[in-house]
Formats: sequence, structure tokens, C-alpha cells
Amino acid sequence: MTTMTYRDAMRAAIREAMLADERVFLMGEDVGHYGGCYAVSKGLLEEFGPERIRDTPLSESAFTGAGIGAALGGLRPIVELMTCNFALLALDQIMNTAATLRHMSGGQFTVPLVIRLATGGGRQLAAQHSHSLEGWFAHIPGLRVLAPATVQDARGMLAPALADPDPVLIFENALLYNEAAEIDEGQVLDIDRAAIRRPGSDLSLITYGGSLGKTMVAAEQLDALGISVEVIDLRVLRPLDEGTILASLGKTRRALIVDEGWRSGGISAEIMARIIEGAFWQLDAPLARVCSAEVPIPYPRHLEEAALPSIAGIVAAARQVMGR
Amino acid sequence: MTTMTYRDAMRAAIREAMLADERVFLMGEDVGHYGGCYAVSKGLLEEFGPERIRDTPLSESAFTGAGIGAALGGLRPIVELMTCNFALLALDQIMNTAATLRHMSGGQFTVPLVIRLATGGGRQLAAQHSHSLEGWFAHIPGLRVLAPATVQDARGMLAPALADPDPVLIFENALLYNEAAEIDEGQVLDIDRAAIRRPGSDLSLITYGGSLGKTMVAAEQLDALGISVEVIDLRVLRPLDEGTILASLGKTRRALIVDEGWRSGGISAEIMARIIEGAFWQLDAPLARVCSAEVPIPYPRHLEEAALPSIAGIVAAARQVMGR
Amino acid sequence: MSGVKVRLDAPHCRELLRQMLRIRRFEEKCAELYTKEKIRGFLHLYIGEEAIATGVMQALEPQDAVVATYREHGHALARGIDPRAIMAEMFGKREGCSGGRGGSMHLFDAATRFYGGNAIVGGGLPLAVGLALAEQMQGRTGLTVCFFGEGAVAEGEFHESLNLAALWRLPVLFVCENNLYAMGTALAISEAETDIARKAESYRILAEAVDGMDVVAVEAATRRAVAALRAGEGPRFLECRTYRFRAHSMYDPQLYRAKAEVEDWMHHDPIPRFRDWAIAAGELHEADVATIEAEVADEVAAAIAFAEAGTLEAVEDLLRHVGAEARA
Amino acid sequence: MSGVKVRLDAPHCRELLRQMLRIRRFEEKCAELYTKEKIRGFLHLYIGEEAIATGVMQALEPQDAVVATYREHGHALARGIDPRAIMAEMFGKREGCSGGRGGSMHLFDAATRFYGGNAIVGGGLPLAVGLALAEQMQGRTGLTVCFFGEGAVAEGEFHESLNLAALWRLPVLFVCENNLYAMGTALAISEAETDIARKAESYRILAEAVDGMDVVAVEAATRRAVAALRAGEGPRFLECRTYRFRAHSMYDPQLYRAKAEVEDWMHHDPIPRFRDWAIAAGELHEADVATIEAEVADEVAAAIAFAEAGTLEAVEDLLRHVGAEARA
Ligand SMILES: Cc1ncc(C[n+]2csc(CCOP(=O)(O)OP(=O)(O)O)c2C)c(N)n1
Ligand SMILES: Cc1ncc(C[n+]2csc(CCOP(=O)(O)OP(=O)(O)O)c2C)c(N)n1
Ligand SMILES: [Mg+2]
Ligand SMILES: [Mg+2]
Repeated sequence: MTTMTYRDAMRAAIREAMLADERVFLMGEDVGHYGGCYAVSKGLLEEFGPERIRDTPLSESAFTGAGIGAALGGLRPIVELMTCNFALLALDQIMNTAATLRHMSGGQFTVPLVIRLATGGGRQLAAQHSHSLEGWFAHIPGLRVLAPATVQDARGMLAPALADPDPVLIFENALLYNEAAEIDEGQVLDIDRAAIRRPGSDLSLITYGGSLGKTMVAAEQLDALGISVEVIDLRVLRPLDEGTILASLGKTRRALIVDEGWRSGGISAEIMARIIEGAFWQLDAPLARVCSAEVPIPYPRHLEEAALPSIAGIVAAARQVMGR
Repeated sequence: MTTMTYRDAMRAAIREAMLADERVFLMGEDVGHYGGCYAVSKGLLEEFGPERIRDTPLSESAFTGAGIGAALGGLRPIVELMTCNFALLALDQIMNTAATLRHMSGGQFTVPLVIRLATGGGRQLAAQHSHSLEGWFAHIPGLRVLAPATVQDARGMLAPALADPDPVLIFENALLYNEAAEIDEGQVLDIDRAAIRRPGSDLSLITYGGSLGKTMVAAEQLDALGISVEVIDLRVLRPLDEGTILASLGKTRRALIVDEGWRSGGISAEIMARIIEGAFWQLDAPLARVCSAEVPIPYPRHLEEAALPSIAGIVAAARQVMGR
Repeated sequence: MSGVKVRLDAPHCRELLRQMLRIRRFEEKCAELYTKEKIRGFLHLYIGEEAIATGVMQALEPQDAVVATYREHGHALARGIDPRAIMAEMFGKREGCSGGRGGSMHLFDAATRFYGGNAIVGGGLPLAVGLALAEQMQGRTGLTVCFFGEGAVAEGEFHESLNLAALWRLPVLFVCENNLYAMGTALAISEAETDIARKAESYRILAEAVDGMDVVAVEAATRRAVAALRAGEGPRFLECRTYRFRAHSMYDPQLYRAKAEVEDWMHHDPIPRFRDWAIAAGELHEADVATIEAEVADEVAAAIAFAEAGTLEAVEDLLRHVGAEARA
Repeated sequence: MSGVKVRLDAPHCRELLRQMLRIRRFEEKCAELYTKEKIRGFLHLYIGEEAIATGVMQALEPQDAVVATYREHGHALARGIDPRAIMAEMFGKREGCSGGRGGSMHLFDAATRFYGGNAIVGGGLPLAVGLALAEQMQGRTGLTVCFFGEGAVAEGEFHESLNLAALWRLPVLFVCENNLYAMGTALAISEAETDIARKAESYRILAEAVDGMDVVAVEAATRRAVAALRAGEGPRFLECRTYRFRAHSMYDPQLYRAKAEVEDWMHHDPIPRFRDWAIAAGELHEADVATIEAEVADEVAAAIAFAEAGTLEAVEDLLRHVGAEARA
């Protein structure tokens, strides 16, 4: 067991992958000389050189597309898109090329590409820097979408993502980078399954990524109120692990979804839809969700806090679902 | 009453708007000399000249952004993005600028911009030309998203969209352009409300855009089976008219959603979520949805047909919801 | 065939004519088959532009990669993809070069390193950059040829991709097929600077503009560029000035250009032009031409027969090719 | 003030110095207030680059529009937005120039036609094109000045926007603030052609590169460009060569550049440079400088007091400004 931060875990994972396979390289804005906009790749330029820790110009579309081409050409690129806010500029390449090439070519060509992006709000970065768009990407057939919420997952998800023959997006909530935890560095993770982070019997709290922490705290508080909460960390937003969700619902018969994305059309709605399709008759109460308010994230702290899911908001919504 | 096609209705609406207000102009790829990729703007260049029927280079991001700037500068631009497949290239401008400017500026600046885009599959245009992304755009606060499904709506939605001080996206399902119907040219339409296209008491079929036609046929067939179907045409995908949906559910207690978007994370999930939140206790059966299969749309006709919602599929799903 | 000079001996002249004719005759049939609804979706014909794909491909080796557009039948044929598989693809048959999933706009072929078939204007350029990066980083010698229309030049991806290729000195040959129109938009109303080749300068990429109706000129220019690319001199840019004789796609009523303009350009048809020159030069004889025409007609007929005889994928397999069947 | 020549009389020298000092002192306080957590989020300081915003704004008229970046305090101040409203904005107060919603990266002001404040690199360029289009189509005389860093030059939107502006002959002045770094990425590793001004040529836009540490040179170049713009000659491009003295943002440990390089550049600090020149030329006296410093200090102090005294928007109003309160 080792203690490290989420940032260091991600760096260790990149390092390990690069040492293990010389086809792996990291490419993106400021991954090299700057050390990564969140310092994830700090020190890697010195160790691996500018070919494999490749600083790019501000050209999101072209370097993402170049990652796709490099993957086609036999490499195993990790493209860093800084944040999902800027990923919009590369969305054409991601959706119309990365996600479709295998299909369009009748299975001849595959795109073993990993894209890493920071996501989420909470740092007063305002309307253009606080999006949570992972749910959106989870709409696209042909992609796998991961959301490591723990240091262990940050450490262990990259290797299976790189082993995946298809494009994988890893959304890293930027508030997590400083989180530290004790982890097992050797643990082999799967990227198919959700995780039960806390077992319980009265209510399923379903969340992922940056909202897991708040949800765990809320679960504690609910427990103190006599509500036994099961917390599910989705981990994989596409394809969704419906099995784990429905199994939990079979037990709890009630669920609340917590998602930092905007409410309408967020991934929370999809979770609700899956539960309705798969467990309607088992439900003892309406499903509910705690999401971000439908507003571009405001700068002032008090407004931003009000816009994002909060522990109090989760507790209140959970109590409403429980009817107490 | 006049009979015209959806295409002609859209053209008549553009013409009318341009005659009524000289701030209105149309800008996009091939809107002028080519006559519009779907011939919607055919003849308008001759009538209004190249300033106001403005052909643009292939520069989706810049001319969409230019539309935003022009709106800020006092004009009333209609930007045509050909199809939503190419709109990905302009998504940064739409989301990070058009949808947020009012908010970021504390209400000082508004963006009275209309963006028109074709959407949908069904013409064997394969994986990069058949997306239905309107549900995605409906996730973005700050936008209004319209989906005219009828000739009447094609004729009447543009004027209120142009009168809206905020950005409005109009998704036109390309299969509709040749549809003809008798309409009332003078009818003033609202762009807040869904429409009941057919009243019924047993089951609410909720749909929009290109799927309305199939859904209406399915409703006929269900009627023949003794199932009284209410068909709701959403018309406005953002903000959703929850009132109309819930009122229908109060009557029918069962609903099936039909949406040409991919299943996971589509707007169908949001409709389901709203119903669960607003009418859970009234439901007599699980909600269900008929969507596109989760595959980039394949070229061959038989596979494309299998991928998109079909009348038979709607009928079968409806019967399942009804338990008969 | 390698070397910087074009050797215009009889076999090579036959080859050039044959390749151009294969494209022409194949596409003429495509147009017919479209009206018969055997081919559906969008169909973009290359007729008039055959000298470009033909000339460029002459200079390539098997290890090289090709990235094309939705107007790519010519590139696919000239690169050596089996015409039967191309035709079957357009019929949506399992035997097609993309298993039928792609259709006319999405021809792919791993054997010849043919990476599509891209229906997003400008979308192929970043891909080409990446393919070349893979060659460079793996110490391989293949280069990547990227075809695109002059309309794509206005897209941001053109700019970003040229810069990356030049910055990293990647072995990409950018081939702009300047046919003066992007759908109905004439170059002069889409570019402030209509001299496309000049744009390469602002990325420090050496560029050459060439008569795209002259197959020999295209081949020669490509050979020069390819020699530099193989010597590791970084990317090159080739603008081929050409014209499409047919409509943009089968839906286009061509309101935007005068019939007379089209007819004028038809006088520069690359096929008769090269044929007549080669005959005059004594490298080709009328009999050769007739033989080639006959062989090409057979080949096209065989392709159609093959496509007709092809099979449809089972509907149950709809969800195939979205992701790996089993993860590695 | 108008005219193509810069009139370097005493009042104008005082004005130039005052504007630069306002920015410098204001931002020095911002840095302090950031460490005190009064200002949050990202804070990008303009210190070292003051000559650009100052020089450019001298040539503008009230009807002109300005589009800037996330490093825009200097532009906002020089354009004449009330420093109290700017500071209040950074404090997230209702009295801020964006009602507190935007913060440092999103300063807006309708009165001075200041259109932000854009935190998407390159995102402002299309907007500027559109603003200029609106002027042109409505027969108005305003021009639009668009500021961006040299990092933005690599973005596709740069390319698309310059082409549109040139194609449509729009009154846009593109001002590239080339401070040699985009975050930690040096120009030489992001552009194949590092001579930014040369890029404008491929859009047929006249460009000039100017010493961005020399406020008079910037003003003079802007006046020349603006005169051409007002005469309807289409867009112009100005590259201002400069350097940022501080970190990219408050989070940046500056691993990517040597201290010595920063110190070298500090010898070109535009403020002492202009001040000393003006004193030597007899247009300014030490006493003037002291007066200006004192006045500026007061102004900044007043801004801070105003911001401190400002009020927070009610949480109940969270959903305001997403759409019109009532549709027109
Ligand atoms: C990004 C994008 N925008 C628009 C289109 C629609 N479209 C298809 S081809 C075309 C014209 C392209 O012209 P050019 O690049 O010159 O190639 P050509 O067709 O002349 O060979 C357009 C606008 C598209 N496919 N992709
Ligand atoms: C589209 C986009 N990509 C990345 C970023 C992150 N980012 C913010 S500023 C910056 C550097 C910009 O450099 P430059 O344009 O030279 O302006 P400067 O900061 O030097 O003034 C980067 C990469 C962003 N804000 N937007
Ligand atoms: Mg063309
Ligand atoms: Mg810079």
C-alpha cells in the first residue's frame, strides 16, 4: 500500500505505461515544458523527452485527430485535452472519426486512443471553464467513457484503457487532483464495472467522479438519520454497468442520482431511464436526481456553490425520496 | 389555407422575415449560389442579393461565431449550418459563446441569433451524415431548441425564433423537406408549447421532428387494435413543455417515447426522467422508448432501416407497454 | 516504379491511360447505377479530375498511406483497391471494401493503407498528420498522402494540420484538388487569397501548383515532392488545378456555374489530352487504346457483376463494428 | 483624439503614462488581493504588456468595439471601463462590470462596447468578425479591435476568421499580443512560421509588426491601421512583440523559461522606458510622474474600497441571466 495523490496516481500510471510500451506517448497542450496544466505530467518531459511528452500548439482539433491517426498507425497515444471545455473544439474528430472509423471501415481499422480531460467546476472558473460534459460523450456509440473518482481508479484505469482497442475517454474531475489516499499500486482494475463504495439497504445513491466525495459524506449523514445508503460509483459512463445498478435497486427499491452535469439531458436522466426500464415494478418511490442548476456556472463562490450539487442538497433530496 | 412543402414553408418564412426586417439575413455554406443544400433558399439570392443571402466558406466555427457577433452588433442573423453533423465544428461557439454571453456579461449582451440545421438519417448517408443531435443541444442552458415536425411549424416557427432575444436552434429533419400539407400561412405559433397531434386516452406517444410521421401511423395501427393513443409532438426540445407531457400522462398513465437519437443519453431519457419526477405515482406501467440503435448509422438500406425507429418497432413497443 | 523523373515509355503511357480510363468508365457506370437505385446515398463523381489520383499514386509505394475525401473512387481505384470490392461497397454489400457499412463516401482498405473516405470536409487532414507521426516515431519510411478539395482550405483543420505537419517535419504530402468550386461556392467567394499554393508558405511548407488536367505534370510534381519527403525534408504541398465535369453530387442542379464554363473545361479533359499526346509521341497506338478500353470495360462489368452477386449482411449483425467484439 | 500621427505633446505623454500606470498598479493590487483570496478563479496579469492596450486604445472612438481575452484587465481599463466596476467584478460583486457573474476572465461593458473577456483561446476572433459585419451591413462607421495572444494563432478559428474578415473586407483590426509563450509553450515549439505578421499575407491582409514595449510605436501603428480601416480598406493585422513579466496565471511555477530571460525583458519595461524618454524629451517632469502615481494609487484604492463595499447577489437569483426574463 502506498499513499499518493490523485495527480501523482495519474502520473504514475502514465509513467508506467510509457515504460512498459514504447508505443505509448503523451500529447497535448503544455504537457511538457509547463508540466501539465494540472501538473499531472510534471517531470515526464525530463524522463522521456519531447518526442514522447509532446507539447502541441493550441490546435485541439488537429492534435486530437493526429492522435487518431497515430493510433491507426500503430502507436498508443494518450491525448490530453486540458479540459472538456476545450474538447468541444475537437468533438468533430472524436465523434465523426474516432468513434466511427471502426464501423465505417467494416472493422478493418481500430483507434486505440486514450483521451484524458479534466472536467467539473468548483474553482470559480466561471462559465467557460466549469463544464461537466462527460455525460454528453457517453451518448456516443464507439467510445468508452471513464470517470475515475478515487485515487485507486486514477492509478489503475489508464492501463486497461490503453489496452482497449477502441477510443477511451478519461474524465478527471479537477477538484480531485489534490486528494490523497492509500492505494494498492499493483491492483488490476477492470473498466467494465461500477463499484459499490458503501453497501446499504434503504437507498441507492448513484454517482461518479467529482461527486463521489460529497455523496459519501451525505451517506454518512443519512446513516446518522437511520437511512442505510448504498453508494454506487459508476466509474464507467459508457457502457453503463446496468447490472450493478439494477442489483442495488433490487435491494433498496429507491434511488437518487447525483451528477455534476446540468440537469436536463444529463447522464442522470439516462440512469433514471435504465432503472425505469429494468426495475420499475420494484420501485417504492420516484427516482430523483441532484444535478447542477441549469445556468452557465457563475463566478462568485456563493453562486457557484448554489449551482453545483452540495452535500446538503443530496441529503435533502435523499430524505425526500425516503419520505422522511 | 395554402398547400406547400416543408421546404417551401421554410423558404417562405425566411422570405417573410427578410422582407419584414432588414436586420435579418441568411448566412451559411451554399445558401446563395447553390440555392441551399436542401434547396430551402433557392431563389432568395436573386431576390435579396449576396449581402443578405451570404455564402460562406467552409468555416463552421467562424461563421457561426460571426453570426453571434452580428447579433451582438444589432443584426438578426439566420445561420444555416447545413447539418448537425457539421455543427460539431461550431459547438464551441454555440456553447461557450452564444449560450453563455448573456450570463457572463450579467445580462448586458444578448445574442438574438437563429441557427438552422438539418438533422436525421434515413437517406443512406452513413456514419458521418446521419446524426440526430438535437437532444444534445437541448442540454445547454441559454439555448432554445426547436424541432418543427409539420409544414405548419416549418412555416411558423422562424418568426418567433427571430423575435427571441436569445439564441434559438431550429432542427429540420431532412426527410421532411418534401412533405406537403395544407397550412394556414397567417397562423402565429408559439415556441413554448408542445402540441397534441392526436388525442387519446390509453397511451401517450411522445415524439418530435422526423419521428412524428411514423408515430402517427403507428397510432393509427394501435387504434385499430383498440388502443387509444395520444400523440404529443414536443416541438420545443428546450425548454421542455413539461406541463403538456404531464397532463397527458395524468390521463393515459402510460407513455412511450420515440426519438431518432441514439438511445443512451438521448432526449428520450430526459422525458422519462421528467415523467418519473412529475407523475411517478400515476404510472400504470414502465415507461419505454424507441430510439436509434447505438451504432454509427450504416450505409446499406436494410441496416439503416433496422437502426432507426420504425413504425413496426413503435407498435411493438407500445403493445408491450400496454401489455397486449 | 521509383525515381524522380517520369519515364514516359510505352508501358508507362499505357498504365497512365489505363488508370484514368478505369476511373472514368467506372464512374460513368456508377452514375447509371445511381439512377437505377443500385447505389444510394451521396455519390460524388471524380470525372474530369482523374489525372490527379492517377499521377499522384504513381509515385507511391505500398508502405505509404492515403487519406482521401468523399470524392474518392478515383483514389481508391488508382491506389489499387479491387474495383469489385469498391463497387460492392457502393451496393452496400458485405463483400464491399468496407464490408458494405460505408458506401461511396467511406471506402477503406487496410491492404493498401487506404484510410478513407471521409465525409467531413477537412476531417482527413489531422488524420494524415497522425499517420505520418506514427511513421516518424516508429522510424518507418512510409509517407502519407492527403487529398482534399480547395473548399477544405477554409476550414480551421487545414490550418492546424499544416502547422503541425511542418512544425514536426512530418512526411505528409498535402494534395489540394482545386476544382474551383466547393459545392456551389466558387473559390473567389470563399478565399481572400485564391492562390492556394501560396498559403503553404505561412507554414514554411514548400508548395507547387500544377496543371491537374495533365497527368504527366502531376506525376512529375509528385515524384519531386515524394523524393523530398523520403529524404526527411518535412511536408510538401501540391495544388492541382482541375475541374469537376459533373455535378457536385447527384442532387445538384448546378445553378452556380455556366454550361459554357463546363464545356470550356471539357476541352482540357485529361484523358483525350494525354491519349492524343501519347499517340502523337508514338508511345501509344490506336489499337492500344482500344485494347485498354476493352479491358477496362470488362473490369467494370466484372465489378458490377460481383457487386450484384454480393450478399447483404444479416440484420442481426446491426451492432457489429461499433467496438471490438472482445476486448484485447 | 484622431489623426494618423501621434502628437507627443505633454498632455498626451501624461495620458500615455497614466494609462500604463493605471494598469500596472491596478494589477499589482490584484495579485495581492488574489493571495488574500479576495479575487478567486484564474487571474491572468497583463503586467509588462501595458503599452499595447494603452497604445491601441488611443486610436479608437466610442463607436468602436473591442474584443479581448482572459488577460484583459489592461484592455478594459484602457478602454475606459470604470476601474471600480472592474475590481468589483473580480470580487464577484453585483456592482461589477458583469454583475459579478464573470470574474477576471469575463469583463464586459456595453457602454464602451467592450465584448469581453473570452476564456476560450481564439474564441473571440469570430465574434469580432461578426461585430464588424454588423457595422458594415448597417452602414455604420465603427471598427472592431480584436486582441489575442500568439498562442491563438495556431487555432483553426484564427484562420477561419482572418479569411472571413479579408474576404468580406470587414473593418477589423486584429492585434496579436505576441508575448512568446502560450502558457508554457514557446512560440518556436508551437508555430512552424514564427514570424506571426507574415501569416496575415496568406489572407491578403496587410500586417505590421511593432515593438509592443514601445507605447508610441504601438499607437502610431494603430493609427495607421485605423485610418486605413476607416477608409474601408478592409482588415488590418498588427503584431505587437511583447513579454509577460508575471506567471501565466497565479498557478504557474514558470518551469518553462529562465529567470534570466524574464529579467532581460524587464529591461524593456514599457513604463520606465516611456517615462524616461518623455522626461528626457522635456514633455514630462518628475513632478508629473509623482502626481500621476498618486492619482493612480488613489484610483486603485477607490476601486478596492468600492469592491469591498459591494454586495453579493442573492442566491435566489442564481438562475438569472440564462435567458431573457420575458421574451420580446
Ligand atoms: C465540415 C463539413 N461541412 C460541410 C459539408 C458539406 N459539403 C460536402 S462537400 C462540400 C464542398 C467541398 O468542396 P471541396 O473541398 O472543394 O471539395 P470538392 O467537392 O470540390 O471535391 C460541402 C460544403 C461537409 N461534408 N463537411
Ligand atoms: C481553446 C482553449 N484551449 C486551451 C486553453 C487553456 N489556455 C488558457 S490561456 C492559454 C495560453 C494562451 O496563450 P496566448 O494565446 O499566447 O495568450 P497569452 O496567455 O500569452 O496572453 C491556454 C493554453 C483555453 N483557455 N482555451
Ligand atoms: Mg472543390
Ligand atoms: Mg502568449
